[in-house]
Amino acid sequence: MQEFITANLPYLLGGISVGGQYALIAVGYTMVYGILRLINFAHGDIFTVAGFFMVYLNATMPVAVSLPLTILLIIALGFSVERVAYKPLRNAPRMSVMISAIGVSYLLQNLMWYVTGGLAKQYPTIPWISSSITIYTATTKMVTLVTPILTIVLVALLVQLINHTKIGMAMRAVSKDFETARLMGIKIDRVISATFIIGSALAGIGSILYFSNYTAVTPTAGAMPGLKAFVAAVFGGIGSIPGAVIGAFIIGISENIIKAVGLTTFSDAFTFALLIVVLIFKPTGLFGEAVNEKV
Amino acid sequence: MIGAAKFKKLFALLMVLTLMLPAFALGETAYAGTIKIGVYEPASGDNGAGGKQETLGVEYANFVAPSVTLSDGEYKVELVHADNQSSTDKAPSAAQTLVSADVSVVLGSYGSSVSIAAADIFDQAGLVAVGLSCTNPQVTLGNPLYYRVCYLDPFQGTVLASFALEEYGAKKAYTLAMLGEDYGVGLVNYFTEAFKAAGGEVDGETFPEGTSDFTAYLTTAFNNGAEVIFAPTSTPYAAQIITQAASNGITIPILAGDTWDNSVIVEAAKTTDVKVSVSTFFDEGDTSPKAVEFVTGFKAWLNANPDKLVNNGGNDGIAGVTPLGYDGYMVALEAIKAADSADRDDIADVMAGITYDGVTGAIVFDENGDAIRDQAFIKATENVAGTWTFVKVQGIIK
Amino acid sequence: MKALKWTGGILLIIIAVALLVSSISAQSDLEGLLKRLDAQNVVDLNPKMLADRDRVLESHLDNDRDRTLRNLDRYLERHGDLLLLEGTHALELTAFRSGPIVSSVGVLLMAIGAALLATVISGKAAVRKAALYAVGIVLLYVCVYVVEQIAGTSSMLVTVLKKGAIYALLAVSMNLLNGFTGLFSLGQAGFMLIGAYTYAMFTIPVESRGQVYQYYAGGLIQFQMPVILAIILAGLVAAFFAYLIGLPVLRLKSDYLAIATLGFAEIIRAVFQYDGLGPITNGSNLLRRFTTFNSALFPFIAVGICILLIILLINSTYGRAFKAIRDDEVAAEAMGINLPQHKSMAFVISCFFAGVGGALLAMYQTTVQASAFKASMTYEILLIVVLGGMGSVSGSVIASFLFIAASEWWLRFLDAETVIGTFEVPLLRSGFRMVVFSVIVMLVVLFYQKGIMGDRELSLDMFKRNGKEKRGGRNA
Amino acid sequence: MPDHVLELKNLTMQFGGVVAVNDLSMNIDKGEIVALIGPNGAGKTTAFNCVTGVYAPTNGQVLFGGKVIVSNHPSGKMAKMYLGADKDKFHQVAAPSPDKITRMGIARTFQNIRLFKTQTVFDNVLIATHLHRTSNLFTAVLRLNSSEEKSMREKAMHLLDIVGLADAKDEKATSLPYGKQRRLEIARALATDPTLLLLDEPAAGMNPQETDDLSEFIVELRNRFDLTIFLIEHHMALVMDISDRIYVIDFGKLIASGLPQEVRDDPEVITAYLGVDED
Repeated sequence: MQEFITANLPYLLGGISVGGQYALIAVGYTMVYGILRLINFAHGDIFTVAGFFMVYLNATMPVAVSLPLTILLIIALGFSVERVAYKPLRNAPRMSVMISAIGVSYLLQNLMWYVTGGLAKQYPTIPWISSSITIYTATTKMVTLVTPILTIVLVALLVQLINHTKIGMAMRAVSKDFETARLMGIKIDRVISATFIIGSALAGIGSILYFSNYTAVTPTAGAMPGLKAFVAAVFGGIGSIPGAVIGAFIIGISENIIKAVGLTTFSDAFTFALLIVVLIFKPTGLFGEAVNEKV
Repeated sequence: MIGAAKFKKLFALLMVLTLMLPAFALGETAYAGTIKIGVYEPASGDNGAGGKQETLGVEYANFVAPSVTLSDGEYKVELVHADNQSSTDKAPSAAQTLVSADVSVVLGSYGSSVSIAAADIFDQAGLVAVGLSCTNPQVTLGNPLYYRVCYLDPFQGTVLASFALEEYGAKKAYTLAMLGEDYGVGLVNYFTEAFKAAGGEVDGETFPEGTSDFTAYLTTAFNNGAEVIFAPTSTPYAAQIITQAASNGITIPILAGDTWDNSVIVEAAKTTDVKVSVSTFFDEGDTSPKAVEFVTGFKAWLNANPDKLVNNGGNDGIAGVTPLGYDGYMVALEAIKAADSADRDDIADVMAGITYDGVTGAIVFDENGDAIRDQAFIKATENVAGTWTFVKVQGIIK
Repeated sequence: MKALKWTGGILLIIIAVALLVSSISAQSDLEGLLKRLDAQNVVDLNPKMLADRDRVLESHLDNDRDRTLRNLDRYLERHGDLLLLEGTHALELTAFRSGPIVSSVGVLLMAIGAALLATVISGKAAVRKAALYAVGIVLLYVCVYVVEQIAGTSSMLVTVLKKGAIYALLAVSMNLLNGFTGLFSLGQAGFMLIGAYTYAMFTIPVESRGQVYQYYAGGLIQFQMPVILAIILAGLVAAFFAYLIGLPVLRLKSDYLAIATLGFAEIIRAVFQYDGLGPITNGSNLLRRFTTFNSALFPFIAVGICILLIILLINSTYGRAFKAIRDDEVAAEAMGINLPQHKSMAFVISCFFAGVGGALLAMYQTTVQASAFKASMTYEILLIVVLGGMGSVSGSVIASFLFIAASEWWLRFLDAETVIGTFEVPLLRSGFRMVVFSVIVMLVVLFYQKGIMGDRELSLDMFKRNGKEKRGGRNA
Repeated sequence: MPDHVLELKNLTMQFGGVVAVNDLSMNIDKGEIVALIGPNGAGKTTAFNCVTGVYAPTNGQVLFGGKVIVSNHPSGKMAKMYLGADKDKFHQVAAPSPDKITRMGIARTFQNIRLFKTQTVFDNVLIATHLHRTSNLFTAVLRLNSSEEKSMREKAMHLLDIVGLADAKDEKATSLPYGKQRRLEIARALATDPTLLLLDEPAAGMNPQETDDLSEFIVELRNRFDLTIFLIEHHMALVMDISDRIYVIDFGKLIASGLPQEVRDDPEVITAYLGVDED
């Protein structure tokens, strides 16, 4: 038994840590979808841009300055993406808003290509998080432990905000019924901006954790984690924050188990297969509330 | 307010038009004419980084030799770029761009699959193409007009297997390649063949595209007791593998092919105790006069052009593919001189007989159009200073 | 008036036949023509001239018209002074060069003549309209053929036309699903991959299978299928997979359906790249050496037939059922439309044409590799559908030509560093093209929300109706 | 005595803890116009939806022409929460989807109009003829069914004539005034050749004049197409004028039934509608 643990501990740790990082991104997807019914394709790229901000800022500033500045810049980016690309399309057909999201994702990726030249950049080592420690027999980085804890704390804070603050109530109202909320005098644009700000901030934190674990930052580094996080959000029931977090952990851990078992060629394919199976039995995801048409 | 909507539409159209304003090139006219050479390389997509470094080699060669003298006067040599976005569905139109820009010869591409994808289009146009760093045999196999100045996967795979056996005396190896990338899968195939032939044991995995978490693979390698890891992947994955090997305390030596000969790998391996050794076409430490002249000249040129520096990843480390770009350009000039014309069919006739003593060694083409190469430079990362150190010149142990 | 039409029709047909006969004869006897040019057969003394002449005849034999013309020009330019190029010979040379154009004009006249006769015989409005459309279609194909002859089959314009046509079919087939039936699917790339691989796997000649399947000892499949059969098989296999995945997935609501189909496409890609299936799919390696087309007419005709079928479907009773499902599923079901059956039908048909489109794309690319069929390819097609206008076939067709031309041809100059005089244009270096392209996409989506055509169709009666439509408000 | 055209046996529909329709039993005979009335939220539309298969009822049966078409009994979680009566009276379970019920000959209109908004008036009705097509996919696409297509179009034009919308044939369905949209929905329902027509508040939002025209129109339809009509309506004038019999429900329970004048004076109905006067 002891030998089994030493062999598989790294997989489990890796799974939990990547699960946490997916969770921080997935929450962004779920919140934006809950409010706007929009799959924010650009969210994965905002995650990558956060990585590059950190690389470029840290080259000239100490970590204590570059870290918060990266979060601020990412929030500004998330906010402006919403104002430029989604606000004008407030009452456009849903498909056009989707294309606008894909357009922003294209734009961010190609801008990163153009500015960085495409070569992988080494993510700066953040003093405390990236130092390595050994748990039992597996050596890994501090970030593997920090991620799950930080994720749960942040999500708990967010759930408190959603349930017990004015802006939180406004968000819940808007996600339930967009038009009526607007009629009730809720300033829609402010609520939506707040959603993007929170979503981007969490994605920024997620990217710091993610890139200190996987330190090569390339323009398309955020594409796959973004997609996995979205799958996690849908898997957990899109629109429900706890669902997104739990979905993310399940996907993170199952992905690593697949790699341990040795079927790695299909680890990504397995994630999608898992999603399709769940959707067959629970068409709106694990925790999503079944929305039935009012006839 | 109708006015605003109208204004918004006008403003949008104006913006679109200015961005598409065609730039007109007015070159000077000191020459008898211009000969165009096509540069068919990825500038985006997975191999974009490597493609840009290879293009730098060609651009530096064009800087060193901007013209060629034929019997009827001196011709200016102009480069025409086409970005194949390192994907086979974008390759045809990029290749077509060069064919219809009536270039005389095409250089490229970094990445075997896009080169193979363009082979038929160049062949149909009677246009000679010179592969610079694409090592998959199928680039030249059955494509009469496709030549190549670097060695092939079968050679590189076997050389690395020989190195693993000689240098580390390894009995068990673990291989890692990206699912869907024929370069990596091909190299692993030849490495496994050679390694097993010498009595070694090999197992390995193919990871899906976009993977960043390699801890699972490295742990499997460690659990299987592998004495060497062979991971011929593209640059971004290389950096992930090295840093995660370091953070998980795995010190199994890592071997890879030419795609790892890049400043990103040295930077990733810096301050870690991960042993990385790479087979490549060229080594900065090579003391032959041609090599030294190239290294000093290229670094000076690179530092003089800031956006060239960005394309090289922000430092003046020379990637293995850059000198190949240089030699490829020079071979093209030799062919134009030998054919004494810029006409594609004439160049095609003389191409087979071209020889050139390049920075990466003597280039002579065999009947298949591949340069006859019987040795590869092996270099390893020096993790304290963060540079490459020359290890040895490795041939195939018979 | 009738008599005039009769004579006009017959006259046109006679002229057409004459043109056809003359151009075909002019094209056939190249060797004789070259001999007549070189009466004193100077060629025997001059080996270089002989080599050039043989090159002309050799490319003429394997009827590669582009290369024949190129070799002929070189031959004349090099040895013009030794040949008799005046008088009738000059005329014959131009006849040879313009042969195809003359014959295509002949075909056009034939079509107009036949249309005229048809309208005279039956006189019904429907027949007149059909005749008008028929002539319009023949005109389109003749134009494509003439453009190809003039610009050369391997010019950028013709290349973009070929890929544009194929993407038009892919966009229309995706529009059939997203635009007409309201089923939001992102699985297009997966079914294109199935189509492309099925076609490629079955049309590689047996003798080159050893070379293509180099790691798998020539692979399992050891026979070659004719082209048309392979394309249809490509569609059928894609349709079969669509039926299978449709069963569990079509019940899902829009966004869940999107992510489920996206997931399915990723699964297909992983399966086709898997080494275990190497003997069949060649694993991660390229499939090549399968039969391809070189003239642009082939994809245009194939795509034309498919889009015609889709238009016929959309305007049939089943098409109306699909539109009902798009507008209001509950009401459609209340009107007796069996939702699962019709949704599955729409999904299977759309994926059949995606498979056919995938096969045509394989022929255009001359090589096929699974790693190219990523989600970004589906987004590209979705972009075309939305830019063209959801629920507008002509919108998708127009948008796909514009999209391919813009992204792969017109904007290429943005990548090359260009120096105007001594002033180096600042921003232009590799990668800038894609940045500009994404900005253009954003602008078009932001300011033309309903796409170029909205949900209107480009048709002859549209111009008649335009007056009326102005009164009724542009987009109701 | 021939079977009833439509019969509801102990029909109950429970959403979570709320019982929308509670043990409703009623029947309609051939050629009758029967109205189901009751205050807002009494469960009228829910009953309609159980008959037309939109919901599977929690308990009870629906018979059409004597044959059981919908039947269910509380099961799983609902078994425990079930508040209604006759819990295990029905064992058979049949929950056909709405299109199968329409195919049997029961057509319906909707309380809040559900027209196909991007389609023209003519196409809205034409779509409903799709149900009785004989052509399969290939014959339809290759236009080998031109005779069937012609008869479908004629039928649609004929129905538009009857509802008086022939001139608005090419207008967009949603651009019609409210009353006309109601008539279009009825024409669309008729295009499925029903024997039983369910009208869900056809007179909602109409002025008195339009309501009078509508009541004549419904009777005329019943006679011309030999229909049986099951009507939900609030306009008492209309209900009293054309209904043969009336059922009244309140909070999902049947509180009165019978001829129009009997129901009008029934004290229970008055209190249900007007509430008890505080004396």
